[in-house]
Amino acid sequence: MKYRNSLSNRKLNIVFKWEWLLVILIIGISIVNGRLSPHFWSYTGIMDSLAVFLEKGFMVLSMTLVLIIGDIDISVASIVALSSVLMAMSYKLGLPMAVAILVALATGAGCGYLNGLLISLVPGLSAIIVTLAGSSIYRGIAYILLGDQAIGGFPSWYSYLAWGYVGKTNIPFVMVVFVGCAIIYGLLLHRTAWGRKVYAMGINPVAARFSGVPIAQMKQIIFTLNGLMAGIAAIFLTSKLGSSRPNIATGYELEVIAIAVLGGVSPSGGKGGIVGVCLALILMRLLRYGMGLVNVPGQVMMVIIGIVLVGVVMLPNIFSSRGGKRRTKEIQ
Amino acid sequence: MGFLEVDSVVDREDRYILELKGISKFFPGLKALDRVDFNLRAGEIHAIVGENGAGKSTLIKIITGVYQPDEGDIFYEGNTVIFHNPTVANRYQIAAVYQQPASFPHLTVTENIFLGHPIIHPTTKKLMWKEMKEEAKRLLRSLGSDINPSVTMSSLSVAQQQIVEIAKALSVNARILIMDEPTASLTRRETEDLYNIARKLRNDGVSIILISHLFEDVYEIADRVTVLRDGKSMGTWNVNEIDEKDLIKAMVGREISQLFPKNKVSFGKELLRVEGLSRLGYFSDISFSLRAGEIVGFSGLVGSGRTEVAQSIFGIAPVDAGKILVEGKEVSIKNPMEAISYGIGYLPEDRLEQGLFLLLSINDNITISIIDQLTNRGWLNPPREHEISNKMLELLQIKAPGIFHPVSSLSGGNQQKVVVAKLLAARPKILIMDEPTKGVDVGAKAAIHQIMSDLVAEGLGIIMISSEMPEILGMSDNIIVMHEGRITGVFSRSEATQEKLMEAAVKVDRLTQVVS
Amino acid sequence: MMDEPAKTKREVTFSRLLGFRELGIIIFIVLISVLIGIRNPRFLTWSNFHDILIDTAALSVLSVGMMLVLVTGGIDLSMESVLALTGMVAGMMVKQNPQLSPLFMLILGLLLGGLLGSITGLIVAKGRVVPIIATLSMMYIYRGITFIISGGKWINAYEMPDSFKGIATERFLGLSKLIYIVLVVYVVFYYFVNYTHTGRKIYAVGSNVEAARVIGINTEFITWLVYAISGALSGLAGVMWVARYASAQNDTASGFVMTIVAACVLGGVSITGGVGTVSGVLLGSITVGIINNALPMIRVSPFWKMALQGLIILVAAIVNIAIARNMEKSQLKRRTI
Amino acid sequence: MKKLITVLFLVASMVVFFSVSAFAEGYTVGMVVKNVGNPFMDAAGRGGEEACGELGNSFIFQGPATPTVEGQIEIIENLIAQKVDAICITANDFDALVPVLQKAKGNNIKVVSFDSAVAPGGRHVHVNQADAELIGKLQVQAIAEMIGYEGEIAILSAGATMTNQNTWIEYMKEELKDPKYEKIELVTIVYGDDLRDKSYNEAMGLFKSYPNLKGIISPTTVGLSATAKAITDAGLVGKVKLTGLGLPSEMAEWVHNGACEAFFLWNPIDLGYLASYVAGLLCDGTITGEVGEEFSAGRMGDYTIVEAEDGGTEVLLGPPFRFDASNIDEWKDIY
Repeated sequence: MKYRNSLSNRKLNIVFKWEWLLVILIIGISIVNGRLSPHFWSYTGIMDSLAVFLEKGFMVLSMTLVLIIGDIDISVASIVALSSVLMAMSYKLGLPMAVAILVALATGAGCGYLNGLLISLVPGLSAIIVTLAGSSIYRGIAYILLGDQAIGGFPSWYSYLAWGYVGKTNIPFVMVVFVGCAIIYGLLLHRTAWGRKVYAMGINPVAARFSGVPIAQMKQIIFTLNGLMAGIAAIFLTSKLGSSRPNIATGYELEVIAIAVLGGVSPSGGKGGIVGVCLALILMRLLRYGMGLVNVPGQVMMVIIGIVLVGVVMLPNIFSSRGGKRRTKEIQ
Repeated sequence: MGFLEVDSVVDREDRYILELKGISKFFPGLKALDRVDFNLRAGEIHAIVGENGAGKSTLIKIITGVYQPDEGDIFYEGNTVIFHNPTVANRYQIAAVYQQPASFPHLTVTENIFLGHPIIHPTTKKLMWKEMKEEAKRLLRSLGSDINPSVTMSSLSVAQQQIVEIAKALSVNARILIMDEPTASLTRRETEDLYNIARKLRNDGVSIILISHLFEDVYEIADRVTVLRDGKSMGTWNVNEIDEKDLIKAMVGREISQLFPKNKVSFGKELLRVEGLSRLGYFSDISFSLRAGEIVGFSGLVGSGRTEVAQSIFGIAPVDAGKILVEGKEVSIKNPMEAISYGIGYLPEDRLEQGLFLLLSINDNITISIIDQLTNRGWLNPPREHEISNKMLELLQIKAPGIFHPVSSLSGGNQQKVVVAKLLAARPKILIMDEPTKGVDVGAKAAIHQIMSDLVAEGLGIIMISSEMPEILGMSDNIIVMHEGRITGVFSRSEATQEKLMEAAVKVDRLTQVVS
Repeated sequence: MMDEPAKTKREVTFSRLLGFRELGIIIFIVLISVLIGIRNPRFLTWSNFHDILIDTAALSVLSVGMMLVLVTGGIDLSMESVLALTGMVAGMMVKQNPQLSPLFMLILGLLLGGLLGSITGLIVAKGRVVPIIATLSMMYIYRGITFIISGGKWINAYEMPDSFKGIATERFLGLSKLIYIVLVVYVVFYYFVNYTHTGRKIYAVGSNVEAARVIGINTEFITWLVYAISGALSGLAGVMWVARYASAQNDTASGFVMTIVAACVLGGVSITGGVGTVSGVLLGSITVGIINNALPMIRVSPFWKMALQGLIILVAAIVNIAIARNMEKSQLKRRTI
Repeated sequence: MKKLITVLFLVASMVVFFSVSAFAEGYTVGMVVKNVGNPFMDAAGRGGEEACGELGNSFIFQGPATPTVEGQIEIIENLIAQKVDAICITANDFDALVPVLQKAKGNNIKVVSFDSAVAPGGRHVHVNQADAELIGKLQVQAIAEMIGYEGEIAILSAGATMTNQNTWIEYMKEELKDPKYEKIELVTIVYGDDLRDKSYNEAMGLFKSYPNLKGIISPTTVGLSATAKAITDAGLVGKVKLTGLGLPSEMAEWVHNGACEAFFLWNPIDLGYLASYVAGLLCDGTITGEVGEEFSAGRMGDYTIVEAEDGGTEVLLGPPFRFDASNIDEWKDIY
């Protein structure tokens, strides 16, 4: 990537190396998985297992932007639930499925817009509080609307979204959509002026404002995008489940944030990229898939994922020298 | 503060309270200090001068125990000592007052003074707030200030915070007090007060290390001066034995021809007109105009509303009343983006906080304000960006290995220049420069003044906010003085004198007013 | 900031503002109590108030720990898992050794929780992992360990001795013992935060890390300490929790951490660090307790509860900011001459 | 590079440590429960393992860490990749597992649901612990007896979205229409989400909102024991009666102190045994899951596949078992 070169500096170099670290980890885990389970090296198996994870992938893409500008959004899982419920309800009310899908997208974007509006409109109201409250409110609305009901019975083509394959190949349809989204996000973040501003905001929001970066507007867009991606996730998740309920996607928000951080995105802002988070997505999935194939219990899996997460994030800190850190300060 | 035993004059000449011999400090890829010698007598004010990046801060951090030297020895009253950490240095009664008050904004004045060394009940280990508050009050009063010790630090002005910092230093019965650019954010009047405090402390036997860019400071109060250049010590002189010219030569290794190279330029059309601008609580009824080729200087105390006016024109803070006209057309500027689109550029006072993206490359910093114009329908267009960045690098003579290096790898002066480069890259017609040479060494200062002169010659208009009287007098065509949010004086270049400006700036001095 | 030092008469604006902030939440509590009392008079009885205090006991202990972490600018998501793990260990121990004294179990909870919190603290302070990720990982890990050591089994009421369950059920001078535990915790931490050097250092680190380092504060130690304390208090709360519900499960208190954060936010603690008082957190916890207690009593549809709770947090946060803004504005008005 | 090797080594050793190979003769049956670390589910797993052992099949026991349908889907995908022969599942959602289970069926995997059913399209046969109508009826009868056929009662359920809970509650309402219960009034239904603190709070809320409350039915294990604890703590033992569905191990204490005189449950070990046995029989072709097929299930005796209310087919385990002071001590250490 050419842009990487223009960003060449010590800290971003680490990010670059980080991606190689992830690649090596992915290879390592694949080898270990292959030795442990005879079922691992199966093309369909790996493809399907990746596909099963991808609705989180959509959310990771936009969460990356949110984290890069130094914010956080813990309401995404609830937005998924609300989008799904509204989509199902509008289908049940007689709207065509295609329109219902648009309803899901609009709901997601609308919730995200609301988050962004509150955060940028009320200075001092931090993203964590707004989205913490939002996570209760959005799922709460889903409960108010649907109560203890579930809505299913979607048209049969709708299940193709999550379960179908492209043509006669073994490539899941959802994966094609995801790769498309990932490329769009990659270009947006790394190849456009807008993406440059995203990084600038994360590195120094005050200087960004003084440099004419429209902070409020950018936040608005990024949170809306995050909601929109939750809407997309809702469409695929609902298709996967074949029905909608207010309690779907519970706990997704922390997993999504964890994957983004594993991909080299710093929750304090300014660092990370799309390639990294995509690799982290694959890494996390293969880790879980491998453990699943040898039937590691769910709770034990959590322990291992926790260890890997904290271990991988801690590694560069342990090995990076203290002096280097001080030097940056000194020169300032 | 009379902790010093009575010494004979001869003893004072020979015995140093603090002596550094052959101190070196290395950082990865950088030799910050190279076998520096430095000594400090009891009861003297010893100035350390040098360009940015000369190693002054590093030296201070070694004396205060923040860093440990890689080579060399430190003697305290003739005995070798090792300052492992700031606490050890504190034990030797060494205290520092930094340029940017290193305070705790959320905590009270009392806590800021005593947090490092609280008064603790000997048996219960309970913090004795009442006693600390009393002591804080006493210390502040001894400095001629009646700041309420129970208010939070964030509610004080910069000058007041500085006084709290000095009180903090006094509270440890400091025998060595380090003042890092103490007058940089102060107005003339506040500076005077500070000088008096410093002299008083010296007479009480405290040794003061003064770091400053301003020769005024050095010649006004220092006894001796040590010059650092590129991490090396260039020597120590008694202040009355070295003149300004030689001092500059020692600092920069060359002679600086002219400090305020202001050429006479004929004014063109009116670029900016401000009428009755007001912002609740900050300034009211501000009117002035700026023509092409003109430098309008804004003088006044820190906190008199100069910066706020500038920021409101730049769209950072909203105004409650008034009109802004750019080239005769009334405009409404709601954010910096719009200001930039009207051709207004703003050089913020706090360059690091408000102007720079340390982790981004020089190129990315320079082009960030105009990145939208450099794209190919939104897509980045690296060759065009690089062309502009390289041009700026050349124009401002920024010393950098290349445009792809991060700004954090540059020296302070060059970082400042990058902010200017960012500003100029946007090709503004109206430039607002807030303390353009604050914290800049003489060499860079002259360069910046030269650039300003060149810019107005090209037909730009510049609004310059400065607390430095010679700069205001030397560079401005017209001078506006503000006091407590209002314009209290307008002077042309010919009629302005230091006395007139001062009179307008200090109607009622409220240096130590309490905010409540 | 400081509760105590700022309490003299003739106070200055900022501390008055803080006093006002806590007054704000008190008014909120009174208002909501009266409104609920109108719909169900039993809400305003002493016995119900006592119940609310008992219900809030574990939460208020946890909030103090969370507050200290938030004051340093961090967050501790692992508290709920430490609670579960400690509770499980305590449950297993009293099952094996019913003769163990309840006091010993509480101390054991503190120590074990403190140990678990120390590990998290080390990862944050020494490993320099961002708090949200470090504590998220530890949340997974401790929850998993709870499962592994218990083998997925629960500890049930009949397996616990009465003395242990008595921690929650027995009363002393008409008040539940749990309330005394909370009182002790609050008195200790009120003193710790306001009158000990270490306590104030926590605020210094949260207010300005660099400055704290310059005046010789061991910032790594302080960072480690707040996680160790939040762990210890989670451990204590774990024992209280298991005794109260007479059951130790591996999903005990799952998802509870958001409630703790909410209590802190309601109590005026700033997520960005430096700001938070012990008394504010207590009020915040009680507010959460009242909301939880009141919603079932006024027969709100269960489907509305979640949205209402979210709305209350949001409104409280906005009101807090609005009050601060208003004060600032009146201050500015006074300044203009 | 050194750090990478360390990481790889760590990961490898962890995976090796936790891997349990399940290679054996016969078929492989995977049991997917609502979540691991739940005693009821563990007991079902024990039964399932027993049946597989008898039939010479190998047995995999799996469940997500938290009871979510997403976690179950992931596990089912993994089981498909492992090419198991049958899946026994107790579903976290009636509908949402259908697509993935259809994929499993497409891979020639037999699907048996038990305890909590999946929709007919996603299964071959359901092993029903007890007739839903009977479960509802028994609980209403029990509470009516306890309170003397007169007064206010309430229901404390688990999640508002749980199908089996809601079905039982519907049948309870149905049963209450009988004239002999005319003096009994069902005042409210509240939800404790199977969280102990929340269920406890809800129970306490009930006592305060309804001072004349005479009885509570809680058809969920966590809810039942939390309510019993709440009754005890509020000093209402004997004043507010309680029944429902619960685990003997959890309820022993409360049966002894009188907070809950009697409650119901089926034997989860038997349930898991039967489900796993049926799965084995489906694999070897003894049965296909059609209505009317008869088979013998080891120690459990003979069963017939019948039509289920939801349109699919099911096997009925038998009536729920009543636990009270007379028999609780026999069972409290078993499950």
